[in-house]
Amino acid sequence: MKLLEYQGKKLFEENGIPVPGGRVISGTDEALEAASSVGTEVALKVQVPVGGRGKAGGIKLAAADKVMEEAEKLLAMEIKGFSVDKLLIEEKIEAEQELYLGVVVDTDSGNVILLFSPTGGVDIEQVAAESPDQVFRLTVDPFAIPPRYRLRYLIRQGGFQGKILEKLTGIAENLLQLAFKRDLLIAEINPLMILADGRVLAGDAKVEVDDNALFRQQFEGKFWEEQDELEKEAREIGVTYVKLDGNIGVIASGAGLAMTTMDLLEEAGYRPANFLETGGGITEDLLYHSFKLVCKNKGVHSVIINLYGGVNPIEKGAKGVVRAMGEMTDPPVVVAKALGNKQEECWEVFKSGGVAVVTEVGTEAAVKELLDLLDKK
Amino acid sequence: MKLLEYQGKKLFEENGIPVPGGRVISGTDEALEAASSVGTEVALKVQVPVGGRGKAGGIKLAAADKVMEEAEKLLAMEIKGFSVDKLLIEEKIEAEQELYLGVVVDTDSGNVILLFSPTGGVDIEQVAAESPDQVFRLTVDPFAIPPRYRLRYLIRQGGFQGKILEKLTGIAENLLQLAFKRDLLIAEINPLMILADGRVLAGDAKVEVDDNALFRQQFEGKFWEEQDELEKEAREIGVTYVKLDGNIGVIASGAGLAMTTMDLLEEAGYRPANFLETGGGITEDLLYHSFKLVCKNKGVHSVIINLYGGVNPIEKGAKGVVRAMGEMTDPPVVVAKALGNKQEECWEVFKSGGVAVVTEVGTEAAVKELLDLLDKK
Amino acid sequence: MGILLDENTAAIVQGMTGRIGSIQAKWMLEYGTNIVAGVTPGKGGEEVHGLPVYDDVYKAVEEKGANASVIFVPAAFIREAVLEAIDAGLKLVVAVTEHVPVHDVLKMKTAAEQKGTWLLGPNTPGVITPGVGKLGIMPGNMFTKGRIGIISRSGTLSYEVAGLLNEIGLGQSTLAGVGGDPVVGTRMINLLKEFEADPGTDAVIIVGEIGGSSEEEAAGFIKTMNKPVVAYIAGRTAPSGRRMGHAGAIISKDGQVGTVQSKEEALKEAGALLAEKPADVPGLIKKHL
Amino acid sequence: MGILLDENTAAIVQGMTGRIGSIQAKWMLEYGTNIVAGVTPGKGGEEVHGLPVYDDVYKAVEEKGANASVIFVPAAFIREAVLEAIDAGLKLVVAVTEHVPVHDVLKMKTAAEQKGTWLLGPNTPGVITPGVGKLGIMPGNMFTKGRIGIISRSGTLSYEVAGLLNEIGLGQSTLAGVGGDPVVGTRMINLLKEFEADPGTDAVIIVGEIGGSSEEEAAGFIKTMNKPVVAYIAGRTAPSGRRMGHAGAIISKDGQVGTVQSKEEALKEAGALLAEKPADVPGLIKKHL
Repeated sequence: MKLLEYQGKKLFEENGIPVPGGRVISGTDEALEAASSVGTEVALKVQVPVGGRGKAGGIKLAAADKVMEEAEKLLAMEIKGFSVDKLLIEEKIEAEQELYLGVVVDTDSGNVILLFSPTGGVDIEQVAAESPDQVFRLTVDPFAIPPRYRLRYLIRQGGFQGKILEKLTGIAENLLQLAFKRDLLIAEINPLMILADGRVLAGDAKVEVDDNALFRQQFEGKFWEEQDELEKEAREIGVTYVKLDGNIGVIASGAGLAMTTMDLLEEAGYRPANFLETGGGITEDLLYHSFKLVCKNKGVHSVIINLYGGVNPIEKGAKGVVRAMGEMTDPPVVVAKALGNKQEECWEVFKSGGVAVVTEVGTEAAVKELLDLLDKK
Repeated sequence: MKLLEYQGKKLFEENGIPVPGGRVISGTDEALEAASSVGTEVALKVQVPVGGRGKAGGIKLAAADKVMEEAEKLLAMEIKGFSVDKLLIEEKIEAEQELYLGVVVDTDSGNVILLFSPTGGVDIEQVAAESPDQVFRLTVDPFAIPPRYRLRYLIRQGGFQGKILEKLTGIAENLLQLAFKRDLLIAEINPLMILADGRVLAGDAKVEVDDNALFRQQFEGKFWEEQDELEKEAREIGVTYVKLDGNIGVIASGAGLAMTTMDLLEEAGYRPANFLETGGGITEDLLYHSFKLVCKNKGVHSVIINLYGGVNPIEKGAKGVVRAMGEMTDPPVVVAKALGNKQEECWEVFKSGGVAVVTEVGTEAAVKELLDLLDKK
Repeated sequence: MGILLDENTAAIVQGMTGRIGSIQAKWMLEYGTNIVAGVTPGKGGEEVHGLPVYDDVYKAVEEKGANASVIFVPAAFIREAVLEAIDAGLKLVVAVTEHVPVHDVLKMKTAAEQKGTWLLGPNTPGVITPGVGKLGIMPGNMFTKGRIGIISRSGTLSYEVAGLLNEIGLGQSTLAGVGGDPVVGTRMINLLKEFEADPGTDAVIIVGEIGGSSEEEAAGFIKTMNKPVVAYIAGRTAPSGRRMGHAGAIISKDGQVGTVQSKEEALKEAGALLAEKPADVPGLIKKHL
Repeated sequence: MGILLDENTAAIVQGMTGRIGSIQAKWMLEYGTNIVAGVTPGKGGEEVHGLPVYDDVYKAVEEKGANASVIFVPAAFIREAVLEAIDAGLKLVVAVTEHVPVHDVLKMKTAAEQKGTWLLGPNTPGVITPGVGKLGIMPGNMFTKGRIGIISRSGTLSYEVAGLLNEIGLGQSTLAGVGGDPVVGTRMINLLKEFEADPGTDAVIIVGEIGGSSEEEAAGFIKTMNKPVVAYIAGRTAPSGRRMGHAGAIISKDGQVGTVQSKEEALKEAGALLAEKPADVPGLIKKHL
């Protein structure tokens, strides 16, 4: 779950990481009052869950009494496919130096890593590629946040000393604690700004929460969600769905199996309309709703179903599919391959609903059967 | 700092360790209302900072409407030299089993130890001596509270399983966390009571806080303090003072030196009136007040002063002593040995005030000088 | 023979008193697996399927000589369950649970590495040594006894591969699922080493997928192997930047990390045989045995 | 020669920018101690007594080859200061600070043991190798160069013992204070082993006191020593159950643990020579050299 900048900054502030004064608004009418409460010169920043908004024109500076026009323009923007619902109005900050500070779960090495660079405000990957000696890393023991002196040592490598070093060390410590306490996958401050008056402020906030940890983490407010309606619906049903641009719906019990099915369709010259993975919780209703969902994607003329019954009661799933088809005036062509516990019972149900059943092991057989049926049409 | 039972139980309750319902009272007039708010049958328990109050008659059972008389008697008691200021009125508990659970800092091994025994309600040292197989110990890494499964394993050794094991494990975990969080030297529950209805309650609370940690630990309310007036005064002055029963006051800059001085006096057939250790923070005022304090102990006819000037400005200390003597109509006989930085200056100050100065290294010389002076009187 | 799970395995089911744990325990027992006890804190003294339930793993070790565990507890409790199993000295821990917070996985993984424990998962179908036993959720009847090892990141896809092998008479020595999460305990490369050393295995199949770098890492060892390795990687048509079901199955946005192409190149370079589709796997194996 | 502190010692002062740290640093410098830098987080870049102040101990190691530290920071900060010094690889850490919470001492002690660091204190006067240097608060002029080692739990009492030795012409190789707290880092027994191995030491004096069991523990090693050991234990008249100044100087209420008697018995049994009073110490030493 990605947090928008203003949400991430709220987390920062609650955890001892200083941020610029600011207010978030949803409509132009709030802009003037918000801006004047913030300062005489303000920055207006669109709140979208993607990077690169600056280059896309999503950040503007204005005098506080002249924000209305800018706010109106920004709220009408669309950035990389995301419409702008909210603006963050912040005090205008002039940084003397821009740094980078980040805590990330590095899934490849299986470690939490603290990253620091005195060269911030730009893409850290780029800094790492061009000036590797300007990026300092600390691998963190998942059982214990490193003591402050280790963090101080890391930050000192960036060329800092004295009071400013203490401030930066404190912020690094707070960011690490925040990441552990709140199950964050990413907690990045880029830029971390040093001001002429000695203040250090988080100029931006890139925060991603582990969805799997939401059972123990509460976050105030509403966070950014997938904007596609079908994907939202899939989340409610409890399956993983990715919308694609083909005509053949895919339903599979397993991500690898779904991807293989897609790969085989493409190889045969057809394009999948979606990726749908049922997970291990198949019920009649789950497949009923999944099937309907898949058919909602425009242009779907056929569906391929690929199931294994280990944990899953595939015969119940089949009933759901058949029920959904029964409710349709013009159901698509459906081919199903289903193996495992109660496979024969499952096949019978499918057949009763007009589904072409493939009993061979290989997914190719199911794909071939579907293509044959499509050819016949 | 020792906590009284009711204070310890408040800590327990705040940290997820269940305790019987109860109220604390300071006067007989509160007893009736407190008791009826607690239950129909109650226990009245004197609140004193020593063990063995049960045997001394400090715990009584009564019907809630008949507590007045018992409360009056108990509040008039003195237990092992401590007058009873407060009573804890608790619901009467009938335990099916009494256990022992404790977290102690074992200074000898330098470890925190969790102790558990299914045989509680009696002296744990005695259980350990008589039935060592009934006392289970876990040495705790000071950097990390053991995971819950290690605690479960320990408690299981006591013969518990299922729900009651989970409850006990949870209490052990909470007690350990409390001890770490609040810098406790001792956190003992004896007895930990299992009731017929499955509840588990802390029947008593023996809690001692590390005085050295009070800079980071706040505790509500007023805790038990040394009751001797002179020892209270010493605490305010900032020195360590122990009242003894002899006639020769002792002031030394160092515990070992003070004890040696006492030992030498005793060997010569005299008895020290006190132990006083100045610590490393000697000032003129500190010794002024220390000297006055030492002379307040009845029967003090002489004082021996034994100082080393490393960190300490002994010449300033000497001024304090001389000032205090000057204010007395009949000052005691005073012998001082003082060595180290500015020793000559120090000697001059002492001499100017009528103090007999010993310039030899050995404390025996000072003791001998004192005895000679006393003989002459 | 086979790896991880063999005749000496004495396994417990952590969470056997739960709905899924109980059903799966039944199926594992029916398959012939040597399950010796269940463990659920707070349920000690109960019985499930005639087996004792203990409060703690240590007791299963003391009483039953347990040396392996398969875990079905909810995500909120799996970290403690896994850490206890590792601490109690079990040699093999199978964490079936999905949707485990990654910070918890990091702890589990670190503890397993420190103690030298095999940790499959989380989010793994488990491990099966056909004819000996299974610790996990795979349908036992889809596997046959034989001499081909399978390492997989994907449950059902690996069942399909086993099924295709069965059709040409090639049984399996062991199938081990590493788990579909972005961070897992034991990685592919370690299982490859076991298969290479296992006298009961003649060849190894890797069923991989997009995301992560475990296939690339495994390639480093394949170079040194004597046994043939066949690899199939799913997801060549998956769009970059979108998560394909598994938390692990995602290609980074710039499309340069974790692609089928990068994995296949590394594997090919290391001498592995690449299958373009699952159906090609049995033929490749047969040809190189 | 001498132990812990010798010609190769390059020491830092943690907390040198504070009032006491600054004064004590001056006195240590005046005594000839090789102090190479100060360390105070947040004060990096400053200078004290012409020495650089760094923000962290690692930098003192990098820039100045520091291998020892004496610490004067307040009790609230000493845990982190000691842990950093240990982590940075210093061989000797002297924690002068008193009134340190015991839970913090446990951490310091554990870390020192794991890393094999000499940790004197907390609540120690420090260590002095006369003629070489001192890390601590003892007055340098009360010691003379020589071949007698002293291990002490008590600061000023050990100065007196040194003074008595000086009077008969016996100088000291090293005096090391273990600290007066109930829990300290390095224990007496470890220092005894160093003195036994030190070619610059001919005999060792233990200045002990009531409370704890470090003297009893030391006795276990004294049995095996070739060099004579003289012990003086203070507190025979101290009442039980009352704390005598030092947090460590307390006899348990039942009077059976930590008494002068129990210590003297253990030491005597081990072959140590017992002094009834400090003045007896020099004579005993001289007789047995």
